[in-house]
Amino acid sequence: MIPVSYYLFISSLLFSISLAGIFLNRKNILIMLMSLELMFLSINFNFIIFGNYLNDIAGQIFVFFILTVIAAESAIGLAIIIVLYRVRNSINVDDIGGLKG
Amino acid sequence: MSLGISALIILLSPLVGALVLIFYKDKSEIKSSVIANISIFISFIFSLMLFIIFLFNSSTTYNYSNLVWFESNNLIFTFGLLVDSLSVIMSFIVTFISMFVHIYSIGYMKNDKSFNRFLIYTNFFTFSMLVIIFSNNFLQLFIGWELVGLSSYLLIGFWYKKPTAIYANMKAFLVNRVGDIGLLLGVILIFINISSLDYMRFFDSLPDLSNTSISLGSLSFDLLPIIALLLFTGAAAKSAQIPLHFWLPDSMEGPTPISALIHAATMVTAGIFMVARLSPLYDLSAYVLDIILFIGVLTAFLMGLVALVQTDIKRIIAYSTISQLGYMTVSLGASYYSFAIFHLLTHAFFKALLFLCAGSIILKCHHEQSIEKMGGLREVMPYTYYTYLVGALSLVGFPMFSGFFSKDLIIDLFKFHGDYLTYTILISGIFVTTIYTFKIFFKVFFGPNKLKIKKTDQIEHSDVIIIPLLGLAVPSIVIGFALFDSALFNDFFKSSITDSGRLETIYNDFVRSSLSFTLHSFLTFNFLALVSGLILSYILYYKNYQIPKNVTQKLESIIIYVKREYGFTHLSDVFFPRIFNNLSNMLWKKTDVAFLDNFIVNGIANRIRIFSSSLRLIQTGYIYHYAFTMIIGLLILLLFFYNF
Amino acid sequence: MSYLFYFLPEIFILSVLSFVIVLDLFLKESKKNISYYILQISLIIVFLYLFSLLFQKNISNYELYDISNFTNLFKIFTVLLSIIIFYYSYSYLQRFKIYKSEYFIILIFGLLGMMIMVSANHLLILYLGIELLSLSLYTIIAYNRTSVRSSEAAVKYYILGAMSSGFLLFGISLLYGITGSLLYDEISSVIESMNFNNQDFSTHSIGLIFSLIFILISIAFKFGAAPFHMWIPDVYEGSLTPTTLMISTLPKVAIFVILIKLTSSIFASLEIYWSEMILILAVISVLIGNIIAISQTNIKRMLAYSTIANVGFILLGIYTGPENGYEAALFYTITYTLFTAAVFGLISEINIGDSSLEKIDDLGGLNQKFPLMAVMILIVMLSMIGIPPMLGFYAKFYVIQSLVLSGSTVLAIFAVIMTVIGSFYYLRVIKVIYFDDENTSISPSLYHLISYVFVLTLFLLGIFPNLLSTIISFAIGNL
Amino acid sequence: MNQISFPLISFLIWLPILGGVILLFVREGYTQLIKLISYSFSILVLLLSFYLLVIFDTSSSDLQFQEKHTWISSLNIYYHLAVDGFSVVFILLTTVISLLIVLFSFTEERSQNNKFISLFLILEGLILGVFSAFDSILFYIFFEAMLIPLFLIIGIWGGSNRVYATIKFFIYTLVGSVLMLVSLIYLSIESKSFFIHDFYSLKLDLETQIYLFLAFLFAFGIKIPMWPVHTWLPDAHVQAPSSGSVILAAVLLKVGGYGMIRFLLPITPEAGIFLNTVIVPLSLIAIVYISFVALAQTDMKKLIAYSSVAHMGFVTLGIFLTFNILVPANNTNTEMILIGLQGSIMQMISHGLISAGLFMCIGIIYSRTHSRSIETQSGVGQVMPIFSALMMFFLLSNSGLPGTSGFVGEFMVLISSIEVNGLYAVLASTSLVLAAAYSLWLGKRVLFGEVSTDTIKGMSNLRYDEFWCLFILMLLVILFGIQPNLILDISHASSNNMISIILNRI
Repeated sequence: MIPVSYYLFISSLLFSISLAGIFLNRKNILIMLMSLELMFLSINFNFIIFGNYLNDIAGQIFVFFILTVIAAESAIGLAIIIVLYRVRNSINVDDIGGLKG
Repeated sequence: MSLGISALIILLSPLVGALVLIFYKDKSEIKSSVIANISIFISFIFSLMLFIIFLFNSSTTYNYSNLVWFESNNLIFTFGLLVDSLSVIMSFIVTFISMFVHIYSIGYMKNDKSFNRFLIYTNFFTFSMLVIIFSNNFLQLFIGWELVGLSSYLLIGFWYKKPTAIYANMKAFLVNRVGDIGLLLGVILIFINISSLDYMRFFDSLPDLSNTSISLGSLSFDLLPIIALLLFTGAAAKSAQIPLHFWLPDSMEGPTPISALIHAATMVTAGIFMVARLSPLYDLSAYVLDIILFIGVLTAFLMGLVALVQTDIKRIIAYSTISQLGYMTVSLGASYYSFAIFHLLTHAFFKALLFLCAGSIILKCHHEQSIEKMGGLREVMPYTYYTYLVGALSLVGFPMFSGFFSKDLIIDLFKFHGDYLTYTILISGIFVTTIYTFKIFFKVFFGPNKLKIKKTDQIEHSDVIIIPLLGLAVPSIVIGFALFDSALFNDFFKSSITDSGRLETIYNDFVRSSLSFTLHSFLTFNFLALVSGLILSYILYYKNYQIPKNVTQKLESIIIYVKREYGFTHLSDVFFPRIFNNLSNMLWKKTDVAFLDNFIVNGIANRIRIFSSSLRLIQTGYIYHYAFTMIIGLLILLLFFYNF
Repeated sequence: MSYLFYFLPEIFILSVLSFVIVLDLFLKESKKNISYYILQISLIIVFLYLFSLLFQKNISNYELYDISNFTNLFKIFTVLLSIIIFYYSYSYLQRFKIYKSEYFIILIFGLLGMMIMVSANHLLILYLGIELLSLSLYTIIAYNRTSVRSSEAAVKYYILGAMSSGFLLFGISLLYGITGSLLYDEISSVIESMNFNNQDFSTHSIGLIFSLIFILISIAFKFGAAPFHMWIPDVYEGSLTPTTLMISTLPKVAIFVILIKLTSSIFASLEIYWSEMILILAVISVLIGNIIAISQTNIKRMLAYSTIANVGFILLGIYTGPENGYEAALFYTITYTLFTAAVFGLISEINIGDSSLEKIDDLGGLNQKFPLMAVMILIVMLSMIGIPPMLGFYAKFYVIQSLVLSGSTVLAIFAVIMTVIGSFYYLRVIKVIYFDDENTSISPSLYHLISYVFVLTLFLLGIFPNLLSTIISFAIGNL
Repeated sequence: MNQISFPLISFLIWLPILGGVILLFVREGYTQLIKLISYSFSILVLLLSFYLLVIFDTSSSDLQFQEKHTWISSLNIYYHLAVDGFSVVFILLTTVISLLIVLFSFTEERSQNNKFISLFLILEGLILGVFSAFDSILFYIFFEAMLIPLFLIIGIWGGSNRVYATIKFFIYTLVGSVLMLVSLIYLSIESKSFFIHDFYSLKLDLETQIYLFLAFLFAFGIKIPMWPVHTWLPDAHVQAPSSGSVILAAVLLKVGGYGMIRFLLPITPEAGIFLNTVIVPLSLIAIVYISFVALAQTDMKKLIAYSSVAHMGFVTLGIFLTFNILVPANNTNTEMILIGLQGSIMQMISHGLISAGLFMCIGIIYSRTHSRSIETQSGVGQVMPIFSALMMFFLLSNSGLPGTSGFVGEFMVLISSIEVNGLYAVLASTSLVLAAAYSLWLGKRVLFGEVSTDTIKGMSNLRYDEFWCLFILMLLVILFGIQPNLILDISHASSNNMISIILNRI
């Protein structure tokens, strides 16, 4: 069977891509949200792999919890973004620099 | 009545007087002067008594000390009294003159709005002078030393509105302080070597000390000469010897009675007194005596010359004082301390007399002090005229006058010892002295009455001014003769000064008796110099013969040079102040403010502030930068620990 | 079912919450503050209950949920603090007419999250607790809908926070993969059994170190240690003052507890690694915090940077290791929290005109007008510098002593020098209050008796620090 | 030995603080009440300290009237108060000066006078704490806490540039003291206790000693202040209100000297010898260099401030020379060194009194003319004769006139310095001239001469309270000048003990 390290490599790759997505992105906040989702997916991937590899159920269970939490989290995130849009009519990342120094 | 008690009374009575003057409500002139004079009079009476006692039995000494200043383990600092022939005669001089000066000041300081303050100062001065005289240890000596300095400071600056006065008194104090450094260091050196400051302990341990040496850095010296030298710097400053003399002429800014009391008769002789007091030390400290002698000769002659070119009556007498002090120093240097004390005695009287005369003249001339402007006062003020004459003759050492006995003794000393260089210099000193003394005499009392001072039908001054003149004129004539055989050569100082042996020899081989000394003196160069000086000044200042022009032209530059005290004036009034000023300003502005404070202290603070305001820029406010920094941090940690 | 009553606090809070949420729907606008009172009272009840738990003997520990006296004490402290916070927030919201019951409901959710995360003995529970806390924080920061800065701060915190929980999860997943368990004790025993040292470069060790780093980073982020501190100034400045008060106090304590729990249980055998990492973070935090704070003009932002510096100090304490470092760090944390609470409370009670206090210079001449208020701020600021006899001094003292004890005297000197530099900006506040000309538009709210009592208590604690220190050592003893 | 039933020293410390706190709550208006409270408390404290002096056993050098209670058990820090010879001397100085300051503070018009005086009372209590704390952390706590009241006093009631001055003062002192804190902690770890006397018996290697020495030197050198780190003093003095300058110069500087005697001498003597060639020159620089700097001043307060630094140079000289008894090479006479040590104490006391007098004098001038310039003002003597006499007296004693206490200390220190090295003595003795120069220059410019400005012509005469403040100080200066034993006896046993401790270290 495929050694676990391959999977790990994939998941770390996803993770890094998501990180890159967060700090390379200069345009829209939503893209950041997406990359966050990607990050969590990579983590889930990890958990599933390990769970399978250790044939232990805890990993899979953990994934469910993560999924639900992420759902809530992104809901809140979107809400915040809406609030932001209300007060400043843009969700452009470059416009969010009022607080600095 | 025990010596100690009476000495204590002599010492404290002026102090009590001063305190009463301070705290007594009624500050009226009458009351104040009564208080002051009584207090001085008491101590005069007692010191006169002591003096007489000692005349008959000079060997008794009384050394008493138990008032503890402070103690540390077994080291104890005490105050005490030492009553012996030396201190007695000094206290006699001081109180005598102080008394007459007090009386004189009643008239002289009349209607001065701080009359009371004046008397407080003079009383305080008398007290502190007596502290020196009666002290039996170095500490007390030093304390009195500083206190007389203080009172002279206060009295020179008595008229504190006069800028010249407050300049002069500061100068005087500082110069004396310079001397005091030497004195203090010497005292401490003595202390750390014998663990005590008592004169007697010191004299006893002198033999042991004579072969100890101290090391300063790498080089090492014999102890005693160093101590002697250090102490002498103190003496030189007080007694206005070159190069520390230049405060004395300026000190004439003070009221004239003060010039008489402090800057002629008493305080300035403290140095002479101290060296005489420490005669055992100076006997043992070889080359120091030569230095002292040298300085003395220099002062005696050069300052006489300066006196010659002065025009201010008080300054002339001041310079003459310095040169007379030079004579005393000379005899100290020749280790004939008793002669110095003897000259001190006579000089005190006639110089005080001269100053008081000057005072009365100045008073008459409405505080005009330049002798060039005066003239023809002979009829106007006969008392002053005669008393001045007495003082002058005594000063120049006219035979049978008291000055003669003391001064010619000192001069003949060198003939006796065959030191002819010094001898000639001193004799030319006499010549000079005579010229300037009679220059005043002729210019002031003869010639046209330039100031148009009327001869009033009543007496020239009130009695309080006349009496001291007469009171001082008498001893100026007689005291030298009176004490010559009976005291000086009668082992009066045997118990207090170590030169009695030498006195014996010089008396037997040279002086023999006062009369023979006098008669013999008419055939000496001293007298010749005196007479020639007299004639010269008669020609110059009475007949006013003009010396040929070209000679004066030639002399002009020299005169200027001499007027400037050979450059000392420049040194003291321009050079040192400037140096100090620049140095201190430089240290303050450059080092302290610019470097230490602004560069280091505030510099660091500012750098931190700048650094902070530049560091805050990393907080850009953009999410992706924040995320980026987080990831950088992550990577750093990962890399840092990956290759563990 | 007997053991249930150890969870009673959490359960109780939860039930009250659900009740209030429902109730709030049926309350009139004017009556809405009733729900605040209900919550406040329930908090007090919880406090008393927890207090009673302290005196329970034979506390059996549960494998999933830790109810030791240590966590218990922590809960007591948090609840107590949240009562104060509630008071301040309520008065503030009332004053500015922006009261909503949700505010408090969310706060309670955060509290619940903290209680759960500190009691967690299982990584999943830990994660859930942390998330509960973070979610409520996101929302509460964004509470002030009309303000640009508040929503901006929320966005920033949201993105970065999610990222950090991603790190946490990644770390946990690695840990899970290597050790095959999620329970603290099991994991630590497994790592123990691996007993590897620096020379060992097996995949395991690398994976472990990676997971350690990831978890540590996410904790550092929540803690606000540089270089993961970027969110702190913005969030502090952006959100309402009571919110800042909450964010700057409670989560810090919770995270601190998590940190020492993890380092003392899971990563106990990896001390060589984590102490190094913590040291790096600590030094950077102290430097950055103290230095940048000097050039701040907004008081909340200034305090944010001072928070970073203090966090650095706490980490320095932890760095010196369990035997005496934890005690020092805990003492420092508690002191820091109390005084931050006090200062933000005081700030929240000062109005400039009809807005809340922002600029430091707006405090000008407070002394002339409200001397008592000025003295309070003076005490707090001096304590933050660490001038005896204030409590802050003993905190710094503890940390420095533990540093010297552990032989790193250089660090101690570094710390004290940084303290001096730090005193610059605290002094500026005092200077403005006492030495500057009066700013006429200052007007504290009327009722600040509580803050007087609060600060006075802190001051007395400084005079008699024995009380606090004994509690601390008791707590550490029960860790 | 010598125990008493009630905690005398605690009373000494906490009474003034209590008084200060009470004053905080008195309304500004009630001047009489304020006067009543402040007088009663400060007089009470003064009497207590006299009582302390009376029952203090000067023959013994060990701690007396000990009070030791557990304070912070987990750190084993104790609330440990006691006194020995050194403490008593400084306690007396503090109480006397504080009373005079309270007296003097009412002569000046100012806002919030009650707070002003309450801060002074609190400060007094804290200073007394410093002088009587024997647990090093307790000492440190008092030492630091002293900053707060003075910081506020200068900052609130100070001159135009007060903020800069006070913050500089605060930071400066903080820098020094935090380093001391670290070394105290180190010592406590070595000796397993914070009791100062336990530090004395520690055997430390030279390197450690040097570090500790430098830390302590920095802390106390800034406080006293020594040469390179003195720059806070002029600013602080110039900006502080008169009473502030008085307490700063008269008492606070002495804390530095006290600390040196307590910590530097017994704990790190070897380091002292090792660094002797550095620290003694520092003191000499302070004496000579700073005297020159003082000559250049145009602001009265600055001048006196610099002269304080110069005088403190004598104190540090006397203390540092004490290390030389450990050098067998130059077989120094311990007795002489002892005199030097005692001398530095004497010097501190006398400087306390004299500088207090001078700053009060300057305050009196300033309160009338609102200027401290030396250049533009002159002729005060004609307007206020009595005042000028007093000020002249203080100036002269500042220049070390025999018969005043100013002379004794310098004399004693010179003894020990000449014992160690003649060169030191020669350099130090220049202060005889320099001190006289700047003191008399000040007198000449300000008191003498013609009246320069109308404000001076209009100066109101000396008030009674002002007069009494100065007069009492003058009496004390003269008294200690004539009978220094009164001071030296108290600290004598302790100094002896200190010497023997140092000798036992090796």
